[in-house]
Amino acid sequence: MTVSLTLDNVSAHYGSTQVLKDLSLSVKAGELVSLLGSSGCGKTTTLRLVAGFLEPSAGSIRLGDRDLTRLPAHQRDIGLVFQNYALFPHLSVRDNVAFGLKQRGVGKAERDAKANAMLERVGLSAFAERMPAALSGGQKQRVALARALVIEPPLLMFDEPLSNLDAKLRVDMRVEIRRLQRANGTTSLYVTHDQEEAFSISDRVAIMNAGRIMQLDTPEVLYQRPANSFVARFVGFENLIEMTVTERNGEMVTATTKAGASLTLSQTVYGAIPDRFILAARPDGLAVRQSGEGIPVTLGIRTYLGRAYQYQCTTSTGDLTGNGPLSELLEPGAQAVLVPVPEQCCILPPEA
Amino acid sequence: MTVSLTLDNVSAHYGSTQVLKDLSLSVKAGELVSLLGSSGCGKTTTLRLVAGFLEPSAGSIRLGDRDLTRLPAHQRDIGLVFQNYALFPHLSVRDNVAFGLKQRGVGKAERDAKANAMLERVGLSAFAERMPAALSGGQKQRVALARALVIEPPLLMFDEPLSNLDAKLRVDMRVEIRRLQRANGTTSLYVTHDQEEAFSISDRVAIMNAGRIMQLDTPEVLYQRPANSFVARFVGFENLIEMTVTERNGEMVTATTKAGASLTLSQTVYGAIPDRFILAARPDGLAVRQSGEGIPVTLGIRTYLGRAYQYQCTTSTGDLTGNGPLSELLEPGAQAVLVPVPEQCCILPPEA
Amino acid sequence: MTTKLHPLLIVFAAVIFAILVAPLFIILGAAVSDTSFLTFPPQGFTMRWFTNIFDITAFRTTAITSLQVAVTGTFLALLIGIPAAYAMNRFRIRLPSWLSNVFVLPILVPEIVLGFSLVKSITIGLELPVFATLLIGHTLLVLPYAVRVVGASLASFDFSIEEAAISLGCPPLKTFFTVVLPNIGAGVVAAFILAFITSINDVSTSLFLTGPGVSTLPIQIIAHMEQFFDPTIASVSVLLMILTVGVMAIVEATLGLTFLTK
Amino acid sequence: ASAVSAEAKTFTISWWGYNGDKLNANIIEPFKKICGCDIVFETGNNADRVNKLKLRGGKGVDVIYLSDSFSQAGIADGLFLKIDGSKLPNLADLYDLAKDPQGGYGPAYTIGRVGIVYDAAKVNPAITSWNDLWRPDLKSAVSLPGITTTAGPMVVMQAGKHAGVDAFTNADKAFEAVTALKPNVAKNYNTGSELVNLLSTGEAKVSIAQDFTLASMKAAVPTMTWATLKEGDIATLNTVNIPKGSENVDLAYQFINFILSKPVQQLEAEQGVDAPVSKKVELTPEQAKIWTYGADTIAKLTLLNYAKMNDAKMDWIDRWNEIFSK
Amino acid sequence: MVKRLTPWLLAAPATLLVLAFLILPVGSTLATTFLEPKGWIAPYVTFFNSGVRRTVLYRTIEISVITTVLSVIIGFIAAYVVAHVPGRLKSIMIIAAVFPLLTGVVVRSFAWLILLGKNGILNSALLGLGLISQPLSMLYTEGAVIAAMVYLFVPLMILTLAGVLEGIPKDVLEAATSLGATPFGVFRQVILPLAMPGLIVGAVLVFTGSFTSYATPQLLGGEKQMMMGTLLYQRAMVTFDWVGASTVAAIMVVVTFVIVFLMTRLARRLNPMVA
Ligand SMILES: Nc1ncnc2c1ncn2[C@@H]1O[C@H](COP(=O)(O)OP(=O)(O)OP(=O)(O)O)[C@@H](O)[C@H]1O
Ligand SMILES: Nc1ncnc2c1ncn2[C@@H]1O[C@H](COP(=O)(O)OP(=O)(O)OP(=O)(O)O)[C@@H](O)[C@H]1O
Ligand SMILES: [Mg+2]
Ligand SMILES: [Mg+2]
Repeated sequence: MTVSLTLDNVSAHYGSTQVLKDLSLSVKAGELVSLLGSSGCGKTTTLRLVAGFLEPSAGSIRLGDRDLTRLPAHQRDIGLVFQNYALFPHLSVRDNVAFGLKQRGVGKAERDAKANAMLERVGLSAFAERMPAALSGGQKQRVALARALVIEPPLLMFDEPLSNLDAKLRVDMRVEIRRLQRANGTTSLYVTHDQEEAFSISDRVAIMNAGRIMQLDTPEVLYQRPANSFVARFVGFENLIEMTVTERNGEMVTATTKAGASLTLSQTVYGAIPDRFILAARPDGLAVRQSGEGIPVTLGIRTYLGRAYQYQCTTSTGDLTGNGPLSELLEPGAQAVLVPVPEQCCILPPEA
Repeated sequence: MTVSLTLDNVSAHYGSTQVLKDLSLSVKAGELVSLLGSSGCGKTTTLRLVAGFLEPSAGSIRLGDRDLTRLPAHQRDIGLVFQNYALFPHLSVRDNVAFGLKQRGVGKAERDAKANAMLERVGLSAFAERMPAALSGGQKQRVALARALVIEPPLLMFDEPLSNLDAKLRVDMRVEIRRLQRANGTTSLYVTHDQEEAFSISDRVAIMNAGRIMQLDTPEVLYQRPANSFVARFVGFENLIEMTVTERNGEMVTATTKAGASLTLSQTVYGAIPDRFILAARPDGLAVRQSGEGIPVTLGIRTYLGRAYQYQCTTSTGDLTGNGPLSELLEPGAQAVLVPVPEQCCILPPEA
Repeated sequence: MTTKLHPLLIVFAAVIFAILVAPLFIILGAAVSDTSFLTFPPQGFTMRWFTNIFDITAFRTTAITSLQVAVTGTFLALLIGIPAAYAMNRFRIRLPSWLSNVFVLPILVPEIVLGFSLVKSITIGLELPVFATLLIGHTLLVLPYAVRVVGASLASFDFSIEEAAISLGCPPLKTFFTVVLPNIGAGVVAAFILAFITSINDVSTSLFLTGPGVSTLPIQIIAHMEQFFDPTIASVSVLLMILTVGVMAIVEATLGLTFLTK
Repeated sequence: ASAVSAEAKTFTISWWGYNGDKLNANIIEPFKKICGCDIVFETGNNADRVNKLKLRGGKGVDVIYLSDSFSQAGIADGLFLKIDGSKLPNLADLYDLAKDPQGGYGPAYTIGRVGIVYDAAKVNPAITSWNDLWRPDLKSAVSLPGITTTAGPMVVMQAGKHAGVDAFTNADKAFEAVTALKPNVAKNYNTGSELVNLLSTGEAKVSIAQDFTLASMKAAVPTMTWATLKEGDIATLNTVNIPKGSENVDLAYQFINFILSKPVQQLEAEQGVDAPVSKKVELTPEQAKIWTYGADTIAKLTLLNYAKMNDAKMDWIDRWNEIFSK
Repeated sequence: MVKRLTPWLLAAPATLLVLAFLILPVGSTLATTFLEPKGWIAPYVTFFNSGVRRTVLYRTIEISVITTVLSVIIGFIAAYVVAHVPGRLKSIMIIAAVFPLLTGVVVRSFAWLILLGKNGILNSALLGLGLISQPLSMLYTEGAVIAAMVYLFVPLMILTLAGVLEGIPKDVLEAATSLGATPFGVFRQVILPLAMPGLIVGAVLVFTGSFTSYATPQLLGGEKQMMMGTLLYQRAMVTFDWVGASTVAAIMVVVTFVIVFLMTRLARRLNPMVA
């Protein structure tokens, strides 16, 4: 049974402080949507609202054709992986995982079997008899994950479920989550602070800011065509350069920065360019060159990234960050230019 | 006062299970060393040992010229950021941060000023009066961080201190940590599950496995020249291909995989190549091409990564993962070849 | 478990427990002394003060009443007290903080006055039967333990695991029993013990609340002591202790006493 | 009153609750046969039963056993019916002292006395007068009954006599004498068992006590002796009354008459339950030893005016507290 | 709406019980003290005019406060050990703590008589060792009353505190230690505040218990150490002066309430989570 989740103009308060502001969000049946947003922006609050631990002060929440807004939490049939795990301290790892099945009247033998199978999947078979207190952080987190997954509810919510796992396990787990989610057609809401994770696991990603959703789109669209400078910054367009068009020459446009550096941009590559715009680029999107057409900068701190060197650059109107190839080591203090790499840059409306 | 930390053949047990096995580790004065390792490998245990919450069953721990092995925990003067925060629930955010200063006899006015300044740095000035229970996960984590940083001890230890922060804050915080650590010359031990973080923040990184340290080296060395296949796998060399040399032609070597695919490798690029070796490559290091010299594969699931497409590939002797450019979209099921990208690959001794 | 205790602490605790237990040997000695008055060291040995308890009809009947009242009263107090304690900790902001002091009133008002006022208002005013009055009185008397002692355990309870259970489909009431209760077991058991003992030992309130046909063991003991000064009272104490050890042993064997402490 | 009409009745007796099994055999079972009624008890000490009766406005019990100072308090509060002596034929057999001790209310069914006990092995010379309590050689050796106990006010009475005044009219002088006695006091007691403990552990050697405690004291300290006082001992009476809310007044008369009957009095005395007030009861010297028994003994007793004493009590308690509790 | 009422609904039965069967009845009893013909505070004036009654009030406060402080300290240490010993020993210790509560006050005071009396075990031992030449008067002193009450209330503290102490998360203690808190500092700044919910409950129970106690002070203190309970008893049960008794009771209720309130305030300063 695959259902959709809709939050309609939802507001939420803790005491007198408003945390969510007219938030609307819809997750299609069987879809996995991630919530990405800075610390304290209201991601956990959104999940708690859907789970029923917090009552919205306005707005409504629907799951399929059921109105959840006033439904008691335990009747919502929603799996939730808690950010702080919230394991039952008095139950063994296996019993923690089997808990939800027990509530659904699954017999002892069957639920133990299912719990064991799920523990196997999260790599904790050997720990089934342990008490949660004797687990490492990452192990606890996987128990929390297994506990929510095993009940196979129509809606699953994950609150930073992999934050304490190492890179490899993280990928394994996320593949596993995705596999199960797809297999069961589970509608899912996934909170993570890891963009790569969000982008790789999600059908669509919602970027949140201060209790509002700024953009909800597929990873590709978000990553390549952020709708506003907030989202752009968020998806790593560290460099936001205000520009003004000085000359239009067919598809070619010449624009200058405030500091007077001028760039020639092709509308075939960037799409239509308005008279005032922001050129957004990731460090990868500003190639550090010793010379050539580009924005002149003075190089600052250099960081080794593995696949490239990153340079903090200063210009008269602000700092920019660009990447240079491993093959060409430039020293701090040197003069250089930043050349936009068209596929990695985008054009945004100016900020209000 | 800058001091070095040395763990010498340390073993640790929880009850009867041995968690650390003859672990030796030395952090030079003022150096920041990261511990990277899979979930449950003993990272937290190592920190607890150094902090004095756990007694080693063998071995010794030294900080500068002090033997810590039997020193009571509160006399060690070590700052520790706990994986699960461990905030004082009965103290406000500010008092949490000021706690360590209070123990050091710092006067009320001064410690509040210092706490406020540190809260400013972690972006929580507005939350100074709050109780920890009313904070989001990431906010709690930053309080834990501020609390340890503010006391400026000679040794700081961080247990996944940024795991619950969003990407941007994470980078800001890690820059902040690094800045303070450098400014004070604080010797530091840093646990993270995030390789990029480890590599960007550390002077050296220790790769741990099952209670042992597998390699301790600078990020560059680890990243480019892992010493063994465990570390290689760990730093993202997902593809480990066993090969046997069939022909040597000056600096050029021809080797074949078990399945018979043959590659020509240059010893100028890879260094000396033994007769039996493992070719290790990240997905980035195996370029997916429609044809050419390489390992023939059948393409499987495709994932969008932002900067490239990643393909799960199958061969008769196992699965491999390679990346293809965004400009060339290949469909699952198609035949292709994986071409090693020399700078991104390395040669390892065969597994024992 | 792994927390190491300072040797001085252990010595101190040993002394405290020695002092707590020491007088009990005197009482045990007095209870078997073959004399018609309390004495220590015991002179001779007899079990007749124990058999005396069973021989005297009034001891038997009042003991039954006392047990009924103590068990029912404690149970009722926990039944209504635990929800109150829960509400005050779970919904801290929504209930006024003075409410917790209301639940101390029953032990804060001198027992005689409580008994007197209760008789006036309910036995006379509402014309409730004696047993009902006695039960209400005892429930009231032990309510502070149920609310406050359990409340102390709930103060440090992490309610997010309750949410976890609910999200897994466990109804709130069941969640309380399967998740909350096991984690505040120490508090509930402590509350039970204190409430039960308070009820079974109570004299002053019961003085008033007993009536025609209904009396409690402590009152019977006091009546007995008006006339007889023999060691029967010591043997009653000893019997109570043996009973307690017995009950604890059964609990230990069946449930394991770990629930005592979580 | 016919037995038939009482068939379904429940007869309620308020008493202390000790000696229940003997009383049951000697009184209740036989009386049940006579009246054909059910019998229910209210048990408890004097004070709380009077309190409860007062709260209930005299209702709830049909007959109430009390010691004399408490029955006097009940009388003062108008809780009891006046007794019609003609309905109690057995009254004629009682000592005069017991027939009507409180002016028209219930008779006494048993008698006791208050005097001085001392450890003959340790107190030398023997005690022969109430005034001996003030002897300097008894420093910290005396245990007085607390002012709230039955015998408590008697200490004040005797202190008055020691000072040569009537304590009711000159309380100041009487309490001066109590103050003078204070150095001799080790600790005052409130219950008989407490007194026995004090004597058996040697905390006290001399005390003012009720006679029924003597046997236990002797068991604990064989040399405990009942002093022969030249001024004589003081009588204490336990009375039975019919509360004014009684619903079975006839049965109550029947019951009181029954417990005053010779066979019952005889049985009770022989079994060590209560001292007899019926002149017809005859005891062997061995049986009589523990009781205040015989016309001669009874004639020598002083009787307190409880009405006056109850009026003075509040003031006395305050004065007593001033001396002993400051 | 129902949700909003939940806390009240849960607290309602207990609250109503207290309201209906305590606040109203006792309130009306205490109200009688204000209906005296001699003026509405006349009984209180009478009370405070009496030197001995004032003395008794001060003594009661003093004894109760000392008893509470000692019980809290001793009980805390014992409970701390109970909370940290292995399972079986823990059960034995808890049973041992419960025992003293099962003995009636009369036998208990007999036991104290045997231990502390002039001819008691302790005096005999001290005399035998030649440490003293005269038996010490340990009974019937304020010390004896306090000792007996502490004996009685320490188990109560142990029971209320053991669970609470055990529930304190270990990592928070470790955090304090790593920040340089000495063991005493950890105790003062972390354990104590976090134990406060249990501590305050125990302290309130002990204080009210000792403030209203009657039999123990009477048996172990005698009249010399008379406390408010006895004063109340004398009025209520000997002279049947319920107005006087209610006056005493009202004073007791007010004094305890004020002290309980102050204790709670203090506890909240140490830990704002105290309910
Ligand atoms: N109290 C304990 N009792 C028994 N075993 C324990 C206890 N705490 C941890 N362990 C075990 O010791 C091993 C190492 O734990 P540790 O917490 O050091 O792992 P870690 O490297 O920090 O892992 P993670 O990244 O998941 O936090 C784990 O397998 C864990 O299950
Ligand atoms: N119980 C509470 N009382 C008051 N404010 C709260 C409470 N819980 C959270 N907040 C505040 O509400 C805001 C949103 O919190 P929420 O937990 O939803 O953040 P989040 O997006 O999950 O952040 P993180 O990524 O740090 O976990 C935060 O600013 C937080 O301080
Ligand atoms: Mg969150
Ligand atoms: Mg860890």
